[in-house]
Amino acid sequence: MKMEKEFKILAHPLQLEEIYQHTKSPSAGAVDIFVGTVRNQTKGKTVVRLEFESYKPMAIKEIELIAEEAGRRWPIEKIVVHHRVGTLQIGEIAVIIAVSTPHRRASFEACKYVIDTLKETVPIWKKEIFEDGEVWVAAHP
Amino acid sequence: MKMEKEFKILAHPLQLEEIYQHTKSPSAGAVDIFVGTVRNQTKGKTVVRLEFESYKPMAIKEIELIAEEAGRRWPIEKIVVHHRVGTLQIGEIAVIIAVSTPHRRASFEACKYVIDTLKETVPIWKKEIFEDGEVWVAAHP
Amino acid sequence: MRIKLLAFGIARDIIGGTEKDFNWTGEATVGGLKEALLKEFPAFVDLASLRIAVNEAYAEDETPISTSDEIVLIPPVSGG
Amino acid sequence: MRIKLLAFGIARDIIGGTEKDFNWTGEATVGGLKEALLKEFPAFVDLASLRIAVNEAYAEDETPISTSDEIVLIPPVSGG
Repeated sequence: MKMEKEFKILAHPLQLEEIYQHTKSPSAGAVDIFVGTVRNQTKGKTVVRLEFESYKPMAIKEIELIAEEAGRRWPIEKIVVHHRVGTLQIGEIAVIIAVSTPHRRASFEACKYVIDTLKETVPIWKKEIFEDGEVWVAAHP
Repeated sequence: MKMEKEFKILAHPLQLEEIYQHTKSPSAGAVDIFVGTVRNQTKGKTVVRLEFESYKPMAIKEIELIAEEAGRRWPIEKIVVHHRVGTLQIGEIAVIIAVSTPHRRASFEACKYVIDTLKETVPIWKKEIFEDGEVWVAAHP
Repeated sequence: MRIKLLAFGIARDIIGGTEKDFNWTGEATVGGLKEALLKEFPAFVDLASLRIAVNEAYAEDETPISTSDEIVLIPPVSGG
Repeated sequence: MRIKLLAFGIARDIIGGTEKDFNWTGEATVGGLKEALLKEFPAFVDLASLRIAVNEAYAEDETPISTSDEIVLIPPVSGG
């Protein structure tokens, strides 16, 4: 059975319900959805907003590689990854990862694998804007 | 900080977007949402529909106990559990569990703990209707 | 002892209704009730488990039962 | 060798723009380019990592570079 996939980098707000509709499947009993949002603080410092940018064609390819590996490890029916770019306010959604599988355990494991690996390999960058400055997240050790 | 909670047993379709809105939090960077749906087959046999029933007051209390234990184990900001009862067609949503936490790992672990434990302790019963009969799931060893 | 039982799922099918008056002569505890139920309805023996809830909480075999308690038969649950 | 670089995130800030023509005299490989970049822009040394993408994929130090390749500087990523 072929895994169905949908990967997008978008400059407008992500749509949870639409993503769920694209992920559910009559042969899947489980959908796990991870939603990453903009926190109002980081290490105790107040965040004003975030700015995301991506090297879009490669970002899509790297997400594709992650999904293919996930598809080898777990029996994924459908997988959808949408990532936002541009300026995000506190509470807005930066990323949604949704995975459907026949049973629940695989949905959790696959979803966690995808977000963990996305944060390591996908060329997307996040700048945190504070009241008194800004910083590219993870740039320095 | 007090964990915010919302638990419902409902006879109408569950609303993903509403549940997300009740779970997100400006101080949480992660929301994990588990959606359990009605599969079109079980052990290779075609399922026509499911019928769920609950001992509602105790079901709510048992979900409350699970959430409290989860709140002791993980730094949960908000937790929402909605479970459907009545007749469900293939593809419909039986349960949604949503958990927000500051960071992602806890959201996955807490969400998985809640669905795993719900399936063991919460007084809700599911009957699978096949073309040629029906069975109370898990009733017999 | 005589009480009103509530039953769900396959337990309802076994005792033949959601509510049923039930008498037994053994101990007035959850354990005593279970023993009497298994004798009266042998189909319970075939279940993966049978738990008793007293006033909306799972009860141990030692838990005493009085006529004002809400007693519910809980066959294996299968939510989610 | 002379190529056009693309840069994102903090790498863009360091080289002073999204696109930049860059010359170096060392090896025409990803490793040779990196060495030349670290010499020209010492701020790269302070980063947690600096990877080079060639034609939309991560490349090893041994990967050869030609003028028609799309070369992109990838500082530590932080999506999600």
